[in-house]
Amino acid sequence: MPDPTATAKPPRYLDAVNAALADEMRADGSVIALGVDIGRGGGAYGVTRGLFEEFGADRVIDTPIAEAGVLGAAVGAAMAGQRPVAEVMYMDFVTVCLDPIVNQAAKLRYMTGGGVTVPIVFRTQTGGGRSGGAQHSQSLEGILAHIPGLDVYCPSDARDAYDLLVAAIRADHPVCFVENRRLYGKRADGWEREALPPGRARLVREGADLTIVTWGRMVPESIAALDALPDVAADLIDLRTLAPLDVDTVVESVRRTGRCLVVHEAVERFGPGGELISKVAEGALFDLDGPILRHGARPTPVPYSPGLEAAMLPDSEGIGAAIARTLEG
Amino acid sequence: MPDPTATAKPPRYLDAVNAALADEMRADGSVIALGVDIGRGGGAYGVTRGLFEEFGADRVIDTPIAEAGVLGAAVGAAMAGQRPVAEVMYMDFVTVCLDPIVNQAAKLRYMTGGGVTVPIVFRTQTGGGRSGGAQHSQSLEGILAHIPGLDVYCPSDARDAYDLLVAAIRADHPVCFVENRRLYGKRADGWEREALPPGRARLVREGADLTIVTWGRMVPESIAALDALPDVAADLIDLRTLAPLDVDTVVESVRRTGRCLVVHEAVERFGPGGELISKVAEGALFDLDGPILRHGARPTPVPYSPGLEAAMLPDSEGIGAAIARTLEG
Amino acid sequence: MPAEDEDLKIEPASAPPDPETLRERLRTMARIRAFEEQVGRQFREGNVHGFVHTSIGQEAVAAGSCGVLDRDDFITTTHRGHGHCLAKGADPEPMMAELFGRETGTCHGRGGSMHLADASLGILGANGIVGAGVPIAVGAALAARREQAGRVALAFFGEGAVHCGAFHEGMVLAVAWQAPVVFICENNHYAEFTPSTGAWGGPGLLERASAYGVPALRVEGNDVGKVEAAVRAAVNSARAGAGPAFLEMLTYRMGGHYEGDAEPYRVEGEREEWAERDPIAAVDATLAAAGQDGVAKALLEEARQEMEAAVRNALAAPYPEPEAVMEYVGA
Amino acid sequence: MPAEDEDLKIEPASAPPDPETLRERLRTMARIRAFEEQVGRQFREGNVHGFVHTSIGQEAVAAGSCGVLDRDDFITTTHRGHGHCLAKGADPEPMMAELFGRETGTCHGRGGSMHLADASLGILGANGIVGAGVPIAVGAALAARREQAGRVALAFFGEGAVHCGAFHEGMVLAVAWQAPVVFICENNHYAEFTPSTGAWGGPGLLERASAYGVPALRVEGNDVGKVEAAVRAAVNSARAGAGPAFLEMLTYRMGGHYEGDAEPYRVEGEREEWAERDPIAAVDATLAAAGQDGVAKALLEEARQEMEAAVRNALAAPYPEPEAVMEYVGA
Ligand SMILES: Cc1ncc(C[n+]2csc(CCOP(=O)(O)OP(=O)(O)O)c2C)c(N)n1
Ligand SMILES: Cc1ncc(C[n+]2csc(CCOP(=O)(O)OP(=O)(O)O)c2C)c(N)n1
Ligand SMILES: [Mg+2]
Ligand SMILES: [Mg+2]
Repeated sequence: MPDPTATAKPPRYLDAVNAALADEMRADGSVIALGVDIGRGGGAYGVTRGLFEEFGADRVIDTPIAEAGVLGAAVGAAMAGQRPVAEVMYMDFVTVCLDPIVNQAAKLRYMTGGGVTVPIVFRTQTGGGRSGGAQHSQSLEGILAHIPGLDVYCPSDARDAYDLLVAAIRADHPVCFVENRRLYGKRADGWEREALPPGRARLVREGADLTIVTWGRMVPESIAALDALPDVAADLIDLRTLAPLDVDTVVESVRRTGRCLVVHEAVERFGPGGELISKVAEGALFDLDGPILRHGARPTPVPYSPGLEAAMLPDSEGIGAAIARTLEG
Repeated sequence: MPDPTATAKPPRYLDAVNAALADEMRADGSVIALGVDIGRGGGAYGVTRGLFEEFGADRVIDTPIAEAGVLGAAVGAAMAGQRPVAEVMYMDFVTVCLDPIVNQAAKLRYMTGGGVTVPIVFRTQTGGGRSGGAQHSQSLEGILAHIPGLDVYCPSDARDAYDLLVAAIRADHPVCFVENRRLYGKRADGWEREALPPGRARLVREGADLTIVTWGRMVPESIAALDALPDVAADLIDLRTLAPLDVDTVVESVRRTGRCLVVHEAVERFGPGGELISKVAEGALFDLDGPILRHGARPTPVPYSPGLEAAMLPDSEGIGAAIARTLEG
Repeated sequence: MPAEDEDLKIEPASAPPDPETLRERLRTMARIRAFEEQVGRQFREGNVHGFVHTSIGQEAVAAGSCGVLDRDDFITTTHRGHGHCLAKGADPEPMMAELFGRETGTCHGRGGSMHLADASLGILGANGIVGAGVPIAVGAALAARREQAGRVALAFFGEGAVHCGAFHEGMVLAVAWQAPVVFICENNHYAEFTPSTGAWGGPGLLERASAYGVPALRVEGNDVGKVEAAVRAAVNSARAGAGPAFLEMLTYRMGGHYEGDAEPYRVEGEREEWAERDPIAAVDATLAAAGQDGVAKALLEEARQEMEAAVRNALAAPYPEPEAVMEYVGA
Repeated sequence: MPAEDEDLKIEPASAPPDPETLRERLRTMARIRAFEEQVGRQFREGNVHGFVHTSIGQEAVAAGSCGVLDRDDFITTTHRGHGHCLAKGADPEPMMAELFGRETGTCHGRGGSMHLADASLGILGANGIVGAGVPIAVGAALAARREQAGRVALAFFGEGAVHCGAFHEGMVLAVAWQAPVVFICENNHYAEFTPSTGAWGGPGLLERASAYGVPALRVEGNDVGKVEAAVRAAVNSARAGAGPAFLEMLTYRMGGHYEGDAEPYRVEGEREEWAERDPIAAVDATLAAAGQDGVAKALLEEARQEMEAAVRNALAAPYPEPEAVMEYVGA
């Protein structure tokens, strides 16, 4: 497997995404990338820089602002033998192009009784906390995870960004690949780490007091919360992928610790955390010594003003308080 | 309040929807209805019959197949002083018009710091079990309920269809009003019943063995399941509205019964049931004598073949089995 | 009245199809007609489930368009797609079984009428979402362009679909990519309960399409020869790398929007008028004038027998095992 | 080169604005320029947050268009909407406070640059979703049509937005409803990092718009008099019940897509060329030719002072209370 470890410094999260795209495009001529300004422009955050120069306009395809059309075309191209990686610049914009994801890509294999496969990756990125405002800050992965037929990957660090994107591109089914722009600049801690497949959670820390289940940017945020609570020993589980979901690792951990806190950047109300709580309630209810709680964003559109946004989004401090509630209850 | 009780027979669910629309249009000249074939055609299921004749083309507006445009226009009309009721013919089609719902209507009051109100109703209908296939059968209310700023109403009978639609039209904020086409032909049992406001659940049955929480078509389905289990005494809670959510009624009940089963037609995976389980776990964990479980559709696109669809969707038999699991656990 | 408009760039061959080809197309049309008749009947019998939309009266568009295609060319179609699938080579027996929800169906009973698809024939699917097939065809054409093997994609859609964002974005992309895709807009005069002519104001479909920079042509859609000539010209031009084209096929939906539709909205007298332009009768008359009598009757008879057999076999076929409900989810 | 196209139906008044009006428009443009300059500066200072898009070079479109409107007419705009809001009468002081995220902001700090709105002035919002404002304006126009009080709606959007489904569906509905809405497409030659001219093939914007059945006109967007004349004609016609119109305003984005954009994609020499067509300098020259010297300088000076005061006040204003985060959710 091609591997960006050749570079001196461990790559940043965005370099890892870039490397995964480049490596897979080198390895497989049917991989194409499509999106607004991903080609000559190198992407709104520079994630696709260099791809246009290396692979040309035939494979790194700048598109007009027509996301529903682009994603629909990606579905058609996938059925016709390509492996498209289509970008939705901000996750908030899936609202203009959900049909090709939800009603087409996710369902085609099923609707055709296995007659077609749709090897497609929908790349997008999210990440509140930078005053992006209500339409550029939402974490909507729960919506995608609700749809059977879609995989949803949410890497929390550069190494997983690389490994999971490679896996997504190689998968013969649709994958929603959710990057986090506030992680883009972060360098991998452990680049030498072994690749885990999708559907396998990672136990980031071990500890007997409670289980913390999270993904994406809330992984480093939870680590920071734990660092500030030296007396608390937690199993910290990075789910890495919401679908497939590694229920076993979560349940097994909660059986040991007896308490559980699910943390996510998405809004709590009917959010993705409910799935985890339900699985824990199903699998570990009689092993509980304390509560199973969620900590997510408050039920409001994402506010612009920094102080309000901080009050709305979960952060290490809020996670710390939620940990305390979980331990007290 | 105008009231369709004047008729001899209690009205059917669809008559109740029709009557609520007609009554509110009579009472308030700013109420307008928009949608594909809702006018001259009277709606795909006849729900809007007679409105065009009574209120004219200026208020009952047939539209081209351009749902994103129509819903966006409804948002604009709402800000400009109208009270639009915009129809999305099948809930599956929200995938082509989610932006005006999620990024505009739901957020505008917040984004403007209270500067605008968006009194709008998005009417749609769902209901699997009739071989509608994967793109005409989905229950996607969980997606809408995840979005702060949206109310979500899911009436289970004619009387609530009437009361909740009247409330939705009068509300100064956006409401997603989810009808169920398999209930359209059902007549109200208790038309004389008092109107409950949105956000108030109804205790349909009382019993000490377990709490069943559900909404929409799964209410009669759960009643059927209980009818087939004369030895089981359950609190059966019809939530009526997912947002606002009547957590108190649910938690209070589970504290009494000690067990809980959440039933919905939506797919279980990252579905709306997780919210209920989480709220119960938060509020009644230490009063539990047994499990808190979900029973929803299996994680697949809705299959066409009747036998497969029956295997995928929850029904009274499946609910019965889930009740048994809840009591055994 | 259907009438051919100015040709904007596509140049359909002027010679009518030879009798051999005409006969072949007639056979396709007869098979579509017989299939749809059975679908209606079997729906009323309760053997066909869900929402079913037939294409009686529109057979020439399917037969003429797909007649031009190779097996590995692509099509996408709509909720009203039986005819296109049959014309593209789909076997009516598994198709009927699919509509009956049987394991032997084209999609093993998982899809149904609105989701018929057969990738081995380039049929990338009927679609329950109006407009959705348009960008899918453009994407298949993009793939074809990459391959450089001269494959093309045809997108079938109704005149009601042109108002959708998906149509617009599909057109924009097809032009941007100069993709080998032909847009076949089947103007059957109704979108559900709404007569389409003039319904939403503005110029006609051709003006709309031309404004994207796509050559556009109106075609007498009940004349299979004219359909075929127009599609051939467009397809040849797309194969040659000259990019997309748009064809408006004027035809008529003889049946309801769906099976069971009471059709209170139907414009009076219109159906009778169009019945006189029946696409099957038209070819039959042409062949008769060339000395071949009773061809349609014979082909329809043959087709009806074929479809009866399909029904018999579908009825005898097993349903999918309920336990297999999770098969094919994919992720 | 910007050039006026054939007039398709709208008939702009041929007389240039009187010096009084010109001066007033110049004042608006100077205030927009000064506001945007401050926004850039305050962004670099860290006082303005998030994503900010300025409209330096495009001031004439805002000033000329909104100059025609009454207070209770509607506008919708985009991520690049400061100028339109100011021209429609929004007070720069709360606007600046909004960009600073303060409680005294137009939206109490909840919205930010991309969501500026003031219903009391008919400003139905900037928008972070490209294309989304188009149908919203059509809906406001629909409401206006019902009211019969002669109100109109203006939808501002960039040339990059015309590829969106939302634009298409908005146009279709405006035509179907003959809604009193004027589509103002601000062609500033870039959509993010992509030079727009010829980027996606096909005919130009006017051909696109006309194909919907909407009169369409290309306007020298840096000439405030021409902008105003065209918008007045379109607005009058809409008020009179003659339905929608489309205006392409040729202008140029002098700054980056967003504040902080390094602009590696900028076509060389282009900015310098357009600098010579600066809309403020143009009016200044006209006034100078009419004997009024140094007007722009004076107005800019005045505007800069106004915006400095706005900054000072914004800096002194309180942030919203974090506890109030749940206020205004509405449901
Ligand atoms: C996005 C979407 N909106 C609405 C519908 C409901 N619907 C199904 S068919 C149809 C009419 C389509 O008309 P046309 O495109 O002319 O096709 P025809 O039925 O005439 O073949 C409508 C509105 C749908 N399936 N998808
Ligand atoms: C639906 C959607 N897609 C993509 C974007 C990202 N985006 C923001 S502005 C922009 C370019 C818009 O170009 P144009 O319409 O010409 O407006 P301008 O920025 O030139 O004023 C893009 C692609 C978005 N905000 N919304
Ligand atoms: Mg039609
Ligand atoms: Mg632009």
